[in-house]
Amino acid sequence: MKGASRYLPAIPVLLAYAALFGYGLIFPGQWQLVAQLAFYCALGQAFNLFMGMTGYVDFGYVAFLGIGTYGMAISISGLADKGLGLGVIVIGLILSVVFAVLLSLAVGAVALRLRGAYFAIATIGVNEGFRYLVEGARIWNGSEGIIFSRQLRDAVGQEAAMALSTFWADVMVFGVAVIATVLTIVYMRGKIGYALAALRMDEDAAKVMGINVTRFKIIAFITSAALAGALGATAWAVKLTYVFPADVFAIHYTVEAIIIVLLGGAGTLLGPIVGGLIYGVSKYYLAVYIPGFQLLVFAPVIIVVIVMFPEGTVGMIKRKCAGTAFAKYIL
Amino acid sequence: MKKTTFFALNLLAAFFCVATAFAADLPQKIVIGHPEALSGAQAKAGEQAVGGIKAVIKWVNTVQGGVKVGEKKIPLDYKYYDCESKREAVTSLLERLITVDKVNFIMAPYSSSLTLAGAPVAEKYGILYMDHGGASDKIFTQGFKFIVQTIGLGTRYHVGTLNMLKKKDPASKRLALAYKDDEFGRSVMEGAEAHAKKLGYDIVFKRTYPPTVNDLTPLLSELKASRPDIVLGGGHLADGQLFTQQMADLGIQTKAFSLIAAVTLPAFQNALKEKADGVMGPSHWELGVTYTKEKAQKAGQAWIGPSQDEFVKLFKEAIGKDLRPEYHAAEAGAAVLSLVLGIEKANSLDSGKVRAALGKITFMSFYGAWGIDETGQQVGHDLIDAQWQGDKLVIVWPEEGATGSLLYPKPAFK
Amino acid sequence: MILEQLAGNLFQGVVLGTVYGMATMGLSLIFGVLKVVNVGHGAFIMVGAFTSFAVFEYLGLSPVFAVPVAFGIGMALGMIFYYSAIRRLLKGPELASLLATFSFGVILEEAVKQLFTSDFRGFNWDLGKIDMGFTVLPYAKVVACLGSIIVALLLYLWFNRTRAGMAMRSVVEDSVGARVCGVNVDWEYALSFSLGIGLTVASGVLLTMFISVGIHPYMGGEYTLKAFVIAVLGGLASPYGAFFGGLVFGLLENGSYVFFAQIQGLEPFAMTRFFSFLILLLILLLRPTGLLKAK
Amino acid sequence: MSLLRLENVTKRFGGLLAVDNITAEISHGEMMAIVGPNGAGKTTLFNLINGVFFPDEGKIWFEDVDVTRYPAYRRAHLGIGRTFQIPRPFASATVRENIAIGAMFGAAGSEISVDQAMEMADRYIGLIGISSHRDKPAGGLTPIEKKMMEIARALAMKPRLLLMDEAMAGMNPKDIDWMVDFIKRIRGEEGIAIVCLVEHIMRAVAGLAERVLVMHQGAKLVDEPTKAALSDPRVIEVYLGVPPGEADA
Repeated sequence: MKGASRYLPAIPVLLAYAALFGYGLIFPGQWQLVAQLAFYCALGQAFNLFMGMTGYVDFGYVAFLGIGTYGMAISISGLADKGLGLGVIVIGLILSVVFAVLLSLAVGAVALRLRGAYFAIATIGVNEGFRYLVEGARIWNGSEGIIFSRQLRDAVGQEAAMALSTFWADVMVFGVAVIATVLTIVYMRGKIGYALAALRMDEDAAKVMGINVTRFKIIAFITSAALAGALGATAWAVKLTYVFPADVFAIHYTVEAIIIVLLGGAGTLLGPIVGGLIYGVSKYYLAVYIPGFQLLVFAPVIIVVIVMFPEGTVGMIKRKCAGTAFAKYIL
Repeated sequence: MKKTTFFALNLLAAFFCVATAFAADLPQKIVIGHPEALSGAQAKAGEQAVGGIKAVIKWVNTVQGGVKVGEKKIPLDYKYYDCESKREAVTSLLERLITVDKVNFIMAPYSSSLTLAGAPVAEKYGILYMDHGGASDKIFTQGFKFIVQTIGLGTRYHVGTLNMLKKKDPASKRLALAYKDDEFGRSVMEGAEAHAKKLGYDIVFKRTYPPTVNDLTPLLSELKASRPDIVLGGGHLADGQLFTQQMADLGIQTKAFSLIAAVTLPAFQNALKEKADGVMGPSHWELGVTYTKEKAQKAGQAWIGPSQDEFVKLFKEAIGKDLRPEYHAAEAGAAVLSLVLGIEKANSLDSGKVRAALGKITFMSFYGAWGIDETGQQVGHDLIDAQWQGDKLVIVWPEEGATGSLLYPKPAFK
Repeated sequence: MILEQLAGNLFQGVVLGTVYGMATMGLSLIFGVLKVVNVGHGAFIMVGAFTSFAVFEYLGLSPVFAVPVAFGIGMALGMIFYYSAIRRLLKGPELASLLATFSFGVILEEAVKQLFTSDFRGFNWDLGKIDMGFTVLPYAKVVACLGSIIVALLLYLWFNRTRAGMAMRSVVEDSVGARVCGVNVDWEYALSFSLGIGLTVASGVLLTMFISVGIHPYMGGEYTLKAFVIAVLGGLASPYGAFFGGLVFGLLENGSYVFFAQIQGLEPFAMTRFFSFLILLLILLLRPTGLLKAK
Repeated sequence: MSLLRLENVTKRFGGLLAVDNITAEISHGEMMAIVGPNGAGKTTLFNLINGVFFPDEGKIWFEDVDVTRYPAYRRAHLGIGRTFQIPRPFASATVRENIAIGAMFGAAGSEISVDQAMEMADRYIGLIGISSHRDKPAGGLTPIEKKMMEIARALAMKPRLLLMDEAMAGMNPKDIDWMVDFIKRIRGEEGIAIVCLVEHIMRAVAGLAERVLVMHQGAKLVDEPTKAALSDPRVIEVYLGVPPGEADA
């Protein structure tokens, strides 16, 4: 595993994204499905970067998407009449990431001192608390949220706004997914990857080995949060052009992220995209063929999967491929 | 050069229009697509809406023999998926309906949030997007071209109620407002507050409560202390029931008490029994409203659709349960009826043409009057006010639609 | 005026708090013994609420009779879920058990939706009420409150006076030691999981005595979140701590309302929620062992 | 200048006095044994030295730097390495990765790249003689192999003070002899000061250590050159009069 060869596992993942992207372009009318899948994959990829590598379950993860959504919403609704054109999107993205990072610093300072279930519950607390602060103190219009289709149109024009919401937002989601993938493998193959692996397995021993666990945890936490912020800004703000706190701080998105990562294989590079595709596609066709019953079918399946294949799909493939030529492409 | 290409393009465009126009007259059926919420938070309303739509479609196909386009009567067809009350699902299912299932028109999912989620995609494909459950006024300030609303505006829910109470008892001026803290609840509160000020009420209490509330005691104790004559509020279903029960628990007696959404549903009275007595609520439609062909003719309105009893019968068949249709069902059904008239007036299946036609028509059905302004917002439909008297839901306002007189002051909680 | 409101709220807070406490004991018991956080907690409360509704509506019996029924249903569900999945996940990462319990919750919600539709149910169990000047208290709430206290006491006795209870405590203290002393740890896990679920479902019934309306398949989520806060107040791993935590929570939520109501431009109700989660974080930071135990 | 200096170090757990006012010094390259019956507070003392716990009272100096409040990882950077009584390998990582982690984050960590760390790992794997297990997950090793792996991992940290907790417990005489001269060799080559924790003063230790600190109920009983310590009556008393010669495990 020397030099460039250690980055080979990124190839299958990036190819998969390319294939998904191409499929969306070639087959008319499949784009929104592709967009939804890309969202799930990106969500998993970003979530896995922290949760998969450290083993810490951030149940309040959705808060970072939420605040990212607000970042973009504020930029578009606030700067629409400044004649910045597409500039509002750029500013929005920056704002989203900054918001997410700031929030993650605050959360990290508090929650990362805790472990296991205490960490999970603390992060839930952060998400819910933040949401009620927004509603209770009437921040950003409180529960009325911000609806900004109009402002987006004013800012960039009718056609561009349409294209942004129905195509370019999704392209940006792909972008987030790819960045997340690259960062993941760079981390995994770098010192930080070994540090995180060590603290995941035995945090106290890791400290004794000279690993500044807090520092590495924070780095992974912030990276993951920043990606979430960008994801919120694109998949929720630019695409849907409105934001209500009750929607963007909804805990079921965290749960979806967990499901995706677990289906694919926590702490693996390939896992989130595999999990995201399995999850998205099956949800979609269940909704199409048995509307109203899909959850009743889906939930038991999840349980079966986590009982039968605790290491996830990719974990399994990894074991199967160990020692074969493919091994060096799977991580 | 420029001019010629422009001209050529126009020709081309024109040609395609003609072509599509011809093509559009041919299909064997007109398909209405619907990414409705059948599980998750909005499941109840979604179930009702699907039932209402199926019922009306059945009526159109059997009684009217389809929708008249040109010389041909084309039957309606209905294709729906479950978006799980999730925004991501709305966009992808919506596009599937348009591109894979090639539906002609779309019904929006229930709730303002989900309706907004689908709007950009509907606009992109330029397909008519019938809003049956998105009451937010803001939807119509965004400049969407293809949204047509059937449910009324949030801001108008309690306007009629206040007019009625003002007429009944001008002396009682102490008004308390307590609504659910979400986009819809707040828009109702704004409307009520503005109108109350106009009528000279003094607002002695104004609060909201979180959507997922399970104990209102603190808020209600504060409300009690403000000694209101009238309490207006509410938001959705569970909180409405809770509101009423805890009003009773704390023995808060008022002359009038009206909640949005929850009250007019049968579940409300089933849950609260005698505690529901005298509680009232505004609604777009209730079982027992007396909108008939005759009334329509008197009012000089076009009439379409099943009578109320026919609708109830068709609804129960469609849904396969002995479930009573509620206003969610009626709204969705009425939306389909408006679509039928729109198509027939436009004499085309082209969304743009139908949208234009809908802007010109007004009509009456079992659901009541229907008419939209240029933004697509519903302005023709008036809300009614209904009050529980014993185990009967009596419509007390507007007077011309009333089935009984207002029980005032409201009987005390036992 | 304000003091009267405060008094009223605090009083109501205590009454509600006992029920909240009771509704959280199951969560804490399960975490204490198995170190599993039951993310589906609220769904089990929902099952209890529907049990209560069914017993009252269809059998015409007082909800009081629903308590044992609900407890039985809960025990059964607990056993099924434990042996079908939880048991196999104890070794794995907590992620797995978190997701499993969540999925159980979803299964219950969807199943109940198929049985009772997604309509909002409720019943009217009126026993009259006492007016104590600064607030009014319906007898139904008194029953709910007493019921919670009784259940809590029974659990206490079971833990401290019966062999089975002591065996389970020994597992909480130190599962290896217990195994050495010939305690069948696996069975103790199964028992405490189903006991925890039983308590939770039963608490759903008590909650319907407190608030007998707004019963629907998706009502649980809010209770799950509240339960987390309460459990942490009580130290997460201790059922009695949870009961105590419930009282504190009731007081905090109702008490802080009056305070926030004095501040212009705030929505006091939402702020009480914010406040309770703020407390959650402070406790986790400063006293992760909960308010009762020393650090 | 001494390498490590403990000044009146005390640690309580609730009522229990685990380490009772201990003062001691270790100089560069020295070889010391800390001896005491189970529960004498040996491991707690180790945890205080490498920063798993902080003392309630007293000070800890490492090369005249006051490290009393330094977290474990910073002490590791200064050059304190450690093995555990019950080995704690990073179970699902390979032996090679385990040792590489030591190299990456230990005293020399800051200037070592991942590739270099891997090379170092291979060197120590060779030294300790577990090359055949190089790419196995460490969790799968036998207890003895785990101990070996931990020593390699600790050495890869390039420590100047190596704390070995019961390094030879449960080994057969042959392994013990190998271990003893391995330790001697390492110490010679790398000039590391080594502190061994042992329950009984085995012949091996007697041959290895230059100085013995005997702990009893958290307190320092004796701190003398090995010979003197072994003949000290108080020590013999602690071991219920068992003559040290026959006290082999």
